[in-house]
Amino acid sequence: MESDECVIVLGEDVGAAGGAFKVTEGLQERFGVRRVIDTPISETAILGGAMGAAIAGLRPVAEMMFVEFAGVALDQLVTEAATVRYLSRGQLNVPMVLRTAVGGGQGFGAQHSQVLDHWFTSSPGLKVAMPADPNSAYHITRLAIWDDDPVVVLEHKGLYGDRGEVDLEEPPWAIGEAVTMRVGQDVTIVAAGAMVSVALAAAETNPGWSADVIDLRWLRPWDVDQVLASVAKTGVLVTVEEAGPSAGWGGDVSLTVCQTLWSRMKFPPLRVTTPDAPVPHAQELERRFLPNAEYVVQQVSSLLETGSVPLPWWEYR
Amino acid sequence: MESDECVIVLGEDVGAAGGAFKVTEGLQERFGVRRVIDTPISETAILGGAMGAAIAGLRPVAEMMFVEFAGVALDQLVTEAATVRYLSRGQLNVPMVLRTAVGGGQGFGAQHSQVLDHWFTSSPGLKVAMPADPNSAYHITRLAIWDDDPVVVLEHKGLYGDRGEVDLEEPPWAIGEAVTMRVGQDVTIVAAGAMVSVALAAAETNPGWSADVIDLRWLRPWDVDQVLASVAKTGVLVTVEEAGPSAGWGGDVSLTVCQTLWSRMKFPPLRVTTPDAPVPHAQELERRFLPNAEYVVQQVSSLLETGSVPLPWWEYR
Amino acid sequence: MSIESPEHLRRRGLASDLGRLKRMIEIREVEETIQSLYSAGEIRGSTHLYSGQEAVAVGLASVAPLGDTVACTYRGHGMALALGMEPTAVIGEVCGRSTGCVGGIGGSMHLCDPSIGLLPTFAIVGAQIPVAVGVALASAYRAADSVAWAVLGDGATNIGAFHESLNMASVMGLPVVFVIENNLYGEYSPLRWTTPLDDLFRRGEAYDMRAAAVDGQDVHAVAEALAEARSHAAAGRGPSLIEAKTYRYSGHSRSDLGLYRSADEVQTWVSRDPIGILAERIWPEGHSSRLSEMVEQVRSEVRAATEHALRPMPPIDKVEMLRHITG
Amino acid sequence: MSIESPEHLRRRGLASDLGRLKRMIEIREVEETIQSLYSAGEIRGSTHLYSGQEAVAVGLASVAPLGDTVACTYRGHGMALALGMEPTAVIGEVCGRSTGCVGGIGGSMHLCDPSIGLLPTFAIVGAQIPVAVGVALASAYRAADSVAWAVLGDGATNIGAFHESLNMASVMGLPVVFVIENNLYGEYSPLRWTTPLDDLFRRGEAYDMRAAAVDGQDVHAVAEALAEARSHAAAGRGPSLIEAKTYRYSGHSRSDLGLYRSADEVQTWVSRDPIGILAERIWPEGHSSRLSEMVEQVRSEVRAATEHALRPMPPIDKVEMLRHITG
Ligand SMILES: Cc1ncc(C[n+]2csc(CCOP(=O)(O)OP(=O)(O)O)c2C)c(N)n1
Ligand SMILES: Cc1ncc(C[n+]2csc(CCOP(=O)(O)OP(=O)(O)O)c2C)c(N)n1
Ligand SMILES: [Mg+2]
Ligand SMILES: [Mg+2]
Repeated sequence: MESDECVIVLGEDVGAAGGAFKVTEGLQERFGVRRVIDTPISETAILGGAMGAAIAGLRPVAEMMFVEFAGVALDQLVTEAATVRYLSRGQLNVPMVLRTAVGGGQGFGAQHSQVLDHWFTSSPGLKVAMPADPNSAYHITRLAIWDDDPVVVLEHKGLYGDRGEVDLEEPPWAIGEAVTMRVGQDVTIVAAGAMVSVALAAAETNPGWSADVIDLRWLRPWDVDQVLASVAKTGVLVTVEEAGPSAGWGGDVSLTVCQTLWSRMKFPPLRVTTPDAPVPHAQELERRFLPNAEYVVQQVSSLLETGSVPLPWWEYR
Repeated sequence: MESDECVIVLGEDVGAAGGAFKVTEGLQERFGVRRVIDTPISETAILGGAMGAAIAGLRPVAEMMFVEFAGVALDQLVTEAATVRYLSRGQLNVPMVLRTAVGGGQGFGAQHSQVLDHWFTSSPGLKVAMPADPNSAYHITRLAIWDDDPVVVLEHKGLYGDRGEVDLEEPPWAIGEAVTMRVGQDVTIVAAGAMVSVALAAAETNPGWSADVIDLRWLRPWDVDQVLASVAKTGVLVTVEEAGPSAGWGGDVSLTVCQTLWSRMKFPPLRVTTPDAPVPHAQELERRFLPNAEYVVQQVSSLLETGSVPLPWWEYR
Repeated sequence: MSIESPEHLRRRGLASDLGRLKRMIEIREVEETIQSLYSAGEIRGSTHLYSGQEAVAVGLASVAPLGDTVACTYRGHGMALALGMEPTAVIGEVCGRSTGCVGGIGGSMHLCDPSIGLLPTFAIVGAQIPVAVGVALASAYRAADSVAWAVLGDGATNIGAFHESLNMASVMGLPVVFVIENNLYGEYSPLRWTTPLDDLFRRGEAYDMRAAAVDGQDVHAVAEALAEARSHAAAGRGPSLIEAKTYRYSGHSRSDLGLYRSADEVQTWVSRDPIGILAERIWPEGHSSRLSEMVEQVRSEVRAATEHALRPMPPIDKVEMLRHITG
Repeated sequence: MSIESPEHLRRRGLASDLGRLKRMIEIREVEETIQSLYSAGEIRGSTHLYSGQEAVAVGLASVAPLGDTVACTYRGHGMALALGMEPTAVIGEVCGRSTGCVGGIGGSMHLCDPSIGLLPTFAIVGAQIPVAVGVALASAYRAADSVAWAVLGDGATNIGAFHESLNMASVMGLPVVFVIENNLYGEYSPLRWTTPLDDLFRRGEAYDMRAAAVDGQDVHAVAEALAEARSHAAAGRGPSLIEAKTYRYSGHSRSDLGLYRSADEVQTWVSRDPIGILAERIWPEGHSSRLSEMVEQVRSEVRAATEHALRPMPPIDKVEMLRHITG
């Protein structure tokens, strides 16, 4: 924001209060109420407003406290903002960002705990990222702000508590670029957001197999080459997602890999997901609902041992 | 409607005008303004209203002229209506129907030509159907109305012009049941909505292979058993969808089949889709954008000949 | 003679002023309990407390007969208790226990009991409003005399669902009452920052709708205004928009201490406490000692309810999370 | 001296009454041409004609300087022509030809030309309204004196986006003018069925917004009201809501013949034709022959433009449908 006057921030309680999760804390004091704008509870006007301001040359960063709230205003992003470049034949573009909190694990219940990446990843015209740690959040958000298209950044609530080093000196990352967090031989595990640390933890338990763990970072566009290269080596693909089985980026990734590396794959692709159910509130249930390192180990081990996709853990009694 | 006073119809211009596509023509004359209700242009109030009326025991059939309009009100369906049964522990349920027109081919342009089935199929709590002909539309709509959960019926605009026999005497169909339209040996082609006739036409061109053509009818829940049985026989799966590659039911179906029948599949699953782009208006472009029989033949033949997934037609110059 | 459920009996208990006073105290005590349970780490997710606004829920529940339906927000503990839900069921749910009204599956934002007319409370701002309109549509369709209630905050008057719902209810003349709990803040934002009007009931004009404001700290005033609105609706004369001017004592949710509000402002409102106002009316003299007595009694009841809610229970069956998704 | 584009010259042509009259006739002629092309099977998808409403677009375009932005609906042919788009570009686009303003990719509902301030027109009712608010936000942020215009129909005043946008624009004091083209129908539904008010400008009160109605058939009245609203906005005094009372001569779209309207109603409006009203004002005497002359002239221009738009062209490059998705 310092380097460009065009960047503004808007959303409910982003200003004086610093955001529901305190992500924008201190920004209004520093940049003033002109640039850090508290809005009414009007998601359609926030997204549409950000879109209009972006067309007019600003770089608005809109916040939606929980991704579910986009459900009252999805039109503005996926039907309007995403099509402006196309419908103007490239004469107009929409350099806006939507930052929003996603995911479960804290007992926010059925209407405040989903990821819903498929609401956005399915739209040509949008870009979608999902940082896995503070350093990622910093670099991805920068990329998102400077990009000339609408970008959605899905920030996992579970990571807001994380404290980590942010490397300000790193050369800029590239949009759509994944990173391999750990190198192994037997299986490729692809994850994003909070599931990256789950996948890493699983890989580090000495499970009897070793894994490439890839942090996808971007869900649209996603890093086909890096994933393919890894699976070409290991012959086995596992995706770990916080989403039900009939949605989520894991399906796209799995199918693309299948289609491209068919004859080199040893086993069917395994998707580790949540159950096809709303997110329950009670801790003992939500714990069982979400993938964790133990479940991932169990699922991957079973795949590698039997050569076929195991029942998910919630199906065992 | 005759058999149960609880069934009401509501939406924009469904009454006096008989609906933008004349689907509800004559209903208001027959059943009166109390049961066939013209609403303001207020999609949130229409869906929320239908939901409330359904909780209170009616069986409302809401209409949205084009599926894109649900983008201004998706919350009411996927976050509210879909979770009522869960959040009331089965004490309440929402027997509502959303009928909406989907699909391209008539030059309605980027914001009136999509299918967007993934907006609905990803929600636990909803059921989603996509009829392929008038008889299907009749039987599926009946099932939808008598079902005790929220059901979305995606009606392809291209089929409104179709005239076909409706068999009123058939025993009731089952929710989630697909139908095999044509029996073959070499490949299983699964399609839904307008793509069923495209798939059938492709299979009937004497292409040098013979296909099981399955009309999926229901996208959630979908008929896993029937599809698996067919692929177990043919060893080859092709889905034909009117949706981009990073959305749509084809991914789910393909991956489930892969995971279950891995060792019996001869080739990787092929998804015939539209390009990952907004729908263009101009006829010469829209024709190339949508799957047709010729493209399907070319794609399937290429898969069967080479054993690998071909480039889509739009990538050839 | 049919035997009434405890919840139904509790609803009827609001017929008397003493019953109303006791219920308001109960709400306050439950909310304070929840606040301390939250601090003790017993509660996950959000909680949105109702302290300060008790007269609105109790006023509404005392004029809404069984058979009416209430579509309410995440700030719903007070409404649930007022309508008749037992403290155990509220506290259990907020703590994610199987003793909760929906077995812990919902949590603080999703209380529900159809037997007292409470739909699962809505966690998306404004989402409940069109649903109440739909319930009213069904009621009008059947010429029933039940009425639907949409309860919403001041901040919710800026969301599209509010507008669409009021317009549709008005043009269709439906038996629904829209109750704005204007507590002057939407989360951390004072109304003035987000809304160009102080008197939100004036928005009724845009829908040619009967509208009024009422002192939300005075349970009698609330009950009277809502009873009138209800009769109007039940008589087929259409919806009303009633703005109850009120105040929440605590912050918006969880750990918010509400420090963005001046001590003066808080003090002014606390001096018009709805419990105090009714107690003075009931006991023109010596109300404070009698009030303390009642508070003591309720407190020990709530303490017992809390213990009951948190009593050791067998673990929730894991299958619960996969049930009741579709029929 | 910079050379102006034809579109910019056309915009400036609206400075005179003769220029405005000619443009209104052009709009009418283009719409009639489109209607016959539709009947001849040359047009796919929807068309929403503007005949009868010409004074609104021309009034707006004659007071909106280059630099202003207009967010308009699918019923946008008239606005595009008024702002300066060439008839060839409109007709070509509606017919899905490469001669269209965006090469046929958009169609009737998606006309666009940023050089004259026209955003791609919006096919979702109300979606353009918050976008105009955002453009105004950028304008205020930069202290520019450009103004944003949101053009919407009467039916669109019932959608949530309308409400949220007016509230936000008002509370932020943004330079945007909301123009309701109240043509009395939303598709086939008369306003009365869907809206409990006849005077939609009254909805401005709910946002404490400057609001007025104007005779939408009188281009002078429209221009005056909008010029005032524009000055108000540009001076930093906030948004306005202006309701232009007008009428569409044709049905809602495509093949709709508008039979749900009485012959009387149509006749009353046709007798107040915006072209006739202005012609009488320009030529207090003998206006009908001069008007016929002008119509003849415009008609032959539009005929030429149509031929130009439909002239044989090489097929559209298939790659066009895969371009300009992201940068
Ligand atoms: C659509 C939507 N946007 C934002 C939120 C986050 N949110 C929860 S409560 C709240 C404030 C609501 O204020 P108000 O309507 O005044 O009700 P109160 O909490 O004061 O009772 C907000 C913004 C939400 N739940 N849903
Ligand atoms: C959100 C949404 N709902 C419904 C429609 C279908 N639709 C297109 S135009 C129209 C009528 C709009 O009426 P009005 O706002 O009065 O504008 P007019 O067409 O009369 O200019 C409707 C219902 C739509 N495009 N978008
Ligand atoms: Mg409030
Ligand atoms: Mg209209």
